[in-house]
Amino acid sequence: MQRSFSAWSLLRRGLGGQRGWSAQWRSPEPQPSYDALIVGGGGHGLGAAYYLAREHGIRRVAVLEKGWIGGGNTGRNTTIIRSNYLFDESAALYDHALQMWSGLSQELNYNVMFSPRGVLMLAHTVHDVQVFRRHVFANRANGVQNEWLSPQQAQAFCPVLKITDIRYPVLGGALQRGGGTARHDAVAWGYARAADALGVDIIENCEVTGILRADSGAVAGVQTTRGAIRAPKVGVSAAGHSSVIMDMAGVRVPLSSYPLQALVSEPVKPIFPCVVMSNSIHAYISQSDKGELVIGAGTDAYNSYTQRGGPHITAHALEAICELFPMFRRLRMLRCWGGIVDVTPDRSPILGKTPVPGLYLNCGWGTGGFKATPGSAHLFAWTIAHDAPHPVNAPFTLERFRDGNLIDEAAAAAVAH
Amino acid sequence: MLLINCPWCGERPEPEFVHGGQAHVARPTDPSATDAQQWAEFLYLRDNTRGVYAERWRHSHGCGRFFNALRDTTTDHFIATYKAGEPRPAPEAAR
Amino acid sequence: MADGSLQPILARTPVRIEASRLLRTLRPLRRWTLRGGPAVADAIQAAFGVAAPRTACRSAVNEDGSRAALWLGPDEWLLLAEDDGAQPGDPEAALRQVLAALPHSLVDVSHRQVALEVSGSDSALLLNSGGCPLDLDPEAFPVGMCTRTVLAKAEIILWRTQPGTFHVEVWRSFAAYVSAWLAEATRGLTE
Amino acid sequence: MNEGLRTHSGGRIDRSQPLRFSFDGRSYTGFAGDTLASALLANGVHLLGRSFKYHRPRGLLGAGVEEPNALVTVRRDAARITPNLRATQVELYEGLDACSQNRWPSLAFDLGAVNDLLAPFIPAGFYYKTFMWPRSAWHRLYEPRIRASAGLGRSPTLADPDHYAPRHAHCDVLVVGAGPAGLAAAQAAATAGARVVLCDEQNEPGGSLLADDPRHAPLVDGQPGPSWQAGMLASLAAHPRVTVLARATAYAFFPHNLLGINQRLTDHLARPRKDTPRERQWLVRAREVVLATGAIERPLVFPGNDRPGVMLAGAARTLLNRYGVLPGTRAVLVTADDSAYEAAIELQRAGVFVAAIADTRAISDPPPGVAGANATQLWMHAAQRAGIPVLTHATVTGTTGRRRVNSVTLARHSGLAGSSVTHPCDLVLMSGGFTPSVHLYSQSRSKLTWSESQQAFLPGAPAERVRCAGACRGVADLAAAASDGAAAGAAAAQAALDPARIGVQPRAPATPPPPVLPPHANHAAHAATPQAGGFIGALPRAGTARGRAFVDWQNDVTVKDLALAMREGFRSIEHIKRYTTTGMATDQGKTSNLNALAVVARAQGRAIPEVGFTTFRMPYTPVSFGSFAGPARGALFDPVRTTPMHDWAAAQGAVFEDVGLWKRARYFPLDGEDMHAAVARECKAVRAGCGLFDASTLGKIEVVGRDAVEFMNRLYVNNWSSLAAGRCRYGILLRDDGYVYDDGVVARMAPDVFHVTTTTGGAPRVLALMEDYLQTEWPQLSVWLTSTTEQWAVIAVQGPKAREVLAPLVDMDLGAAVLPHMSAVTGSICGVPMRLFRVSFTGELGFEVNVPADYGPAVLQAIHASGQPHGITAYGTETMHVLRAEKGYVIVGQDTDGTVTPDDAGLSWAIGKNKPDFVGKRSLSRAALVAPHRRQLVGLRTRDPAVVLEEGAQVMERAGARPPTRPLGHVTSSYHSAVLGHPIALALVAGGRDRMGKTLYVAGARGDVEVEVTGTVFYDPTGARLNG
Repeated sequence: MQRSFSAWSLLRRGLGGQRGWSAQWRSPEPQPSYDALIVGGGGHGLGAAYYLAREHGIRRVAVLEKGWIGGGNTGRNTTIIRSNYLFDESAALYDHALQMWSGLSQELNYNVMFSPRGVLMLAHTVHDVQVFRRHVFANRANGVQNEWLSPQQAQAFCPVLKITDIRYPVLGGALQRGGGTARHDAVAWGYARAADALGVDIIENCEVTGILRADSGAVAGVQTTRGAIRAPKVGVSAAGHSSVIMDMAGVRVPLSSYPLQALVSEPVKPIFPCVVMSNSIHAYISQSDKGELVIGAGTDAYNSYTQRGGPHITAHALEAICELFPMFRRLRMLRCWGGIVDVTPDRSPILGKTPVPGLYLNCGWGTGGFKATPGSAHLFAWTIAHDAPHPVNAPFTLERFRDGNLIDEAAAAAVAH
Repeated sequence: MLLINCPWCGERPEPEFVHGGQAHVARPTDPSATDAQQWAEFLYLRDNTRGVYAERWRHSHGCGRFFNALRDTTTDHFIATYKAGEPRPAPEAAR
Repeated sequence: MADGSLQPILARTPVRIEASRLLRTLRPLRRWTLRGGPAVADAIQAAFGVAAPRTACRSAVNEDGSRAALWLGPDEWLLLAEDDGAQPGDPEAALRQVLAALPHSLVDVSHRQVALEVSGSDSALLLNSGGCPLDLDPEAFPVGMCTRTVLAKAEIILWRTQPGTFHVEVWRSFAAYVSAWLAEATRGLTE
Repeated sequence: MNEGLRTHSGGRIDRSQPLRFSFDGRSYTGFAGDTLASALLANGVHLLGRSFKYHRPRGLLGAGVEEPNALVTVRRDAARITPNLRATQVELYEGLDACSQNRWPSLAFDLGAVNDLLAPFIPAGFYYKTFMWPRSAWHRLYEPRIRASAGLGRSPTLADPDHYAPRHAHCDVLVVGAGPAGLAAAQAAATAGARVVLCDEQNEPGGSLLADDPRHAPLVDGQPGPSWQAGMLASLAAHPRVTVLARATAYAFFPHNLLGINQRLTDHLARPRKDTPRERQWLVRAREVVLATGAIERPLVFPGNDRPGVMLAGAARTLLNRYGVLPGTRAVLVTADDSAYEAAIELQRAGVFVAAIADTRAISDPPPGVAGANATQLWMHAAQRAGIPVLTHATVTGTTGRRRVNSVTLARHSGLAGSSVTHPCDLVLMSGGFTPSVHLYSQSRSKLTWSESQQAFLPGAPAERVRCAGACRGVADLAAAASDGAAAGAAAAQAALDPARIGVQPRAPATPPPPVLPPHANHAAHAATPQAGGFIGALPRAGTARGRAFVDWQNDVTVKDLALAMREGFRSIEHIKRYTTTGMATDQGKTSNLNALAVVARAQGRAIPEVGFTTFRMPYTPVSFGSFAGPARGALFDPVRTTPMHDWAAAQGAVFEDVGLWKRARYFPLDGEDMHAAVARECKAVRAGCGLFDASTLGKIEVVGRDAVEFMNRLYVNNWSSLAAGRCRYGILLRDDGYVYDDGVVARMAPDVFHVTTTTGGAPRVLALMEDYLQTEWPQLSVWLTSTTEQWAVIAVQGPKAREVLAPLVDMDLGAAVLPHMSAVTGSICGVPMRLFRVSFTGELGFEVNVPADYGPAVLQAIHASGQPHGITAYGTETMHVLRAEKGYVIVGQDTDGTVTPDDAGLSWAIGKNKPDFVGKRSLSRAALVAPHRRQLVGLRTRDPAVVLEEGAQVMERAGARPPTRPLGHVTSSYHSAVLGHPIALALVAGGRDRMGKTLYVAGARGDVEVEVTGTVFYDPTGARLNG
């Protein structure tokens, strides 16, 4: 029986030297069989296991993680959360997640520190203005919060922002006030603890080495470094390594894995009140609760599994940050790290069934998967439980590439003329 | 910032190059003869190899030539680079 | 057509450059991009006074230094000629004549780019401090070597004409940027 | 200055050069050669900072890069404020102004210290367990308070005026670290003829030699350290191909032997020269790398180990010998390693009373005399001879003192509990041994291996062309490190200069690991074998004793925090690190990581290498953002591309917009005009008389060769075979996915020459796409591509009077009979060679004059002069947009995006019907691309002529729909047409062409706007004006 987290429990256990706490999740040996397996112990996978147990009554579930949970992209991103996407399909998908973020701490009894500080996306050209205003209008029609700010309003919202006398002056911005950030590790741990409490086995240091198939061709389980584990349903939620896992099932997936870098500054007292993104000049910045400026850099041009990128990518990100926020030039980079992001041809995720019965796939979130975590997990659990996609993720099939029903947000922001 | 051995110009830093995706993916000679699946595979499906990967680079800010490379995606070390049109070398031979 | 009112205006408006130590603008040149197989490389000798080099990243210069051919790619050369103010079409007509029988492309790009010169004992240091990532040690980049490369976010053609002298070709709209970078790079160059 | 705290002589400070400085507003004096830390200690200031979480008072722990406590903000002026600097690395200069951080109202009295009292209730990870109710309280109530108490120094708020310089460099051998091993390596490599770069993070080379007492310096190569060092430096200076960089930290090992080095040029100067950059960012590509990065002394983990006055033994030695500072008056040394004895003896010699040495090791009493004693026993002997009692098998059970330690309690290990002794003192020295600095080696992805004998992670198999030398690979003894360095330098030079070698990259698989040198004992100057030294983790009884034993000083992580994390089920060291934040402070765990690892290992009953280590990430030490950004700001952030006629437009008062890298004239306001007024005037002028437009930014590609027409047929949707030389055609380029990629007019100048134009932003990518197909799909085609974008200045002359304006200037007949719409000729204008296209993007009679770029301004002015009688008017992109919209001409990227097919945009007519293939053709028959209800480009007319639609607004089937709704499409272009006298708009609408004349609704900011669906051509639908 897990003990509930609260100020009271902290206080009470504080009097006892904080000795009364038990493990937040168990470390069980894998059982020979389960009702469902999730491959990949990131936020998406742990969350899917939680919702399978919590909403669909499927509790004999194991999450198989080749390293330590939350050690992939969950722990390597800049934690930006927003849902102001252009297309109806993506707006619905990301807004499904955004709605869940606001109550996630209470749902999990784990403070994931969701902080709706507002996400401000800057427009620097007339074309940017057209694209972002189109977003604002489309979001309004979809019931997704997003508003247009003049340059002065943008500066009022983020006072350290420089809007003039820069190479690309700020011509305005799209603001989603309900967007923000959350604490990435807490999301993984919170889902792990809550799923564990419902009976889910979280098995770390367990790498999947093969997919077991029944005579019918359907999935029968997985082969792992800790032995075979059987299950009629297997959900793959392995981000940058999805291609490797799907290759084991003989399913080719249109994914490329790229290095994505992020970095933080040394901590400073509060200076940055919100999240600012500039897609045009590639600046992504917020400030963590600890005081570090959290900055996203771009992906490298080539696919790689090395979890590191080139210095020119980092330099490019910091050029943009220093151009918009020239007072930060004297701050110092404390840590820089790389993740492996899996990118589809239309940069939208694949979330649904595969040609192999019983095998489900959740991948292709590219650089933006963290924001979708609760929604993605919730929909993936639904899809696994019902053997059919939820209406929100129904458009995000593998087949859309064959038929041409791409959901290409980046193409819709095409720059020309 | 990788160091890439252009078959024409020698080792040059990565900013002179543009990555061109997977190598040896030929455009169907008669696209109208392909079915939807085959055409979609040509358009979108690329290997995402964890290990030795054959890829295209273009020395855009150099000699302008496309060429191919074998690179280990787990280390980013190049095993070989070779001119477009040449066959993919055996990894052992390339060493 | 009113011939009487036709007033030839040959004044060229030069590209603005940020002058700095070690950097100067060269006089306007005539330029052609020559494309084609190995045969065109040799064929131009008769018309241009110098054959196009077949060795990668190397240049050839005629005797009085007024004409040069720079290898830029296996089927691409940049031909440079002093603009002597004589018949403007002269070298081009001669080139077209000797190339007529060969598959090729000869495109006048005289105005596409401008030439800067970086010279002085610290010229290589300046380029390496100004966004050029190449090894400019004389062993790695000897006199006569030429190549397209990058200088910060601009593309340039870099050609070492003397141990301490580099001829830099840059597209005209990038010239202000390149020269400003090189001016900035003089700050504390040898500190 | 408190004279009593300085030695009388010695050290590397210049006592003839006193420097005034201030700390927290109080003035002090130090000497040239001091660091801020040494100068403060010399002034008796030991309280230097507050910890991150509990705001505990902290003094100096280290003397260099590893210092976790003494973080300060240095201020030069209102804009030049740098927070979070380590006082141990701030070189003193006249007038230095520093202040402490993370305290309020003052360092001595900090209200934040209340957190220390609450410590029992706010253990590691406490914030995950609370602050959840009510729901919005986290964001509104708790988070702002947590944020306010977190953070260290304050960010500057004014733009940094300093400059930062980049530099690319190459060498045969890069040596990192100029200690004994690095100096020897560089000298050996240089002697072998290699091009060498030697960098060191300190202000002068020497490394560990700088901390030696020159009067008792150990021998290297038979010479005293200082003279050996001088010899090395002289030798390096004599080699012309050696570059020695001081104050230069190699902070990152990037792939393919590229190292990032941050060099600080001015921070140590009182008055930097104005044109000197503050820092220089080196990117050095080395054929071979030698890492001689040394080792960092490890603190011991015992209760109360964080009080000011508790410091590393090596730090005390550095303070004494390098800076001439006595770090205390009464000291106790706690050590697990031989090296610290030297510090105690030296301090004692300098006048510090050393009350005791507590050695954590069980050491048998030294035999009488020297014979047969091991090195440890010799050290004990020396200490005792100096009058210092040595307690072996010792541990520390606690310290006291608030703002400075005033006692330490020593005890025997558990078996002899109770026999504790409390020593009054103001200085506790500690040494847990040394941790080799393998950060860069690990960053290179080279392997680390655990050495049981050395109790350290040492370099294993290399993943790049890199080798290690000296203390960073466990060769700690001075003379041995120097000879190790020399061997590494020579080997690196040999490998770099091997004529058979190609390039920098390692061949795969990686070269085998170099043989590990015998442990340092075999090289030791002392004949005797030292007793195994070093202690990792919490000292015995540290976890149980009263008081907190700190593992990570800056982030306030204690042994109990680590235990809590493990109790809560965190097993992976990465999890424990993240849950407790150990090793995540600005010192990057330099003093804490290994101790944390050992605490975890011991608790889990595993060996240290089984627990593993956390990843080493760049940077080794924090690096300023400015040095990464370098000069890239303003006009150097991205190139500002301007056309040849830019200055003319600027002189005319043009307002410019950014389009890609280009500046384009958007409109030309007259006095008092806003954009709308200017655009209305410009539009009318074009339609009534003549307009002048700079179209130079459009991309231009010369496609030349026998197969040029075949190439164009394969690439563009159009049929080019039917285009005669001297004629133009509107071309459309798709990608193979079937969506519109680019468009532009293409002129066939000769049978084998096409002059292709592209959009402004599309020029580079269209050329790249063309090269891709040409080189890799159709290499057999005899055709070549040359960018001529910048060769030509392009002046569009548009309007009914365009012919009259141009005619006087050109050498040809412009009549419609010889030069009809969509024709192209070569001729001259004002005596300058010209390509003249009769084309129109306005719907009026129009010409585009192409002249060699340098002639553009002169030709433009001639045309402008010639047009004066006809009211010629310069217009910008905004007017161009309106005029073309009136004609229903699309702008790729505005009326189309990457999801629009030619048919969607109403451009199917352009597709060559009988072509077997072209890029994108196959995709046009994909299911989704032929589905009904695709969004098609239509015109929209507002029923209310006063209402101009907003671009991007969504088109609805019905009015008053409440979200969420599914819009039919969106408005792509919308303008007030001054010429037509009503608004016009283009929109992509689902099934739009079947809705002609129907009423739809556009959701606007002020309600829904009723619109009628129309065709896309609003002006001159028959094209009479165009063909005139």
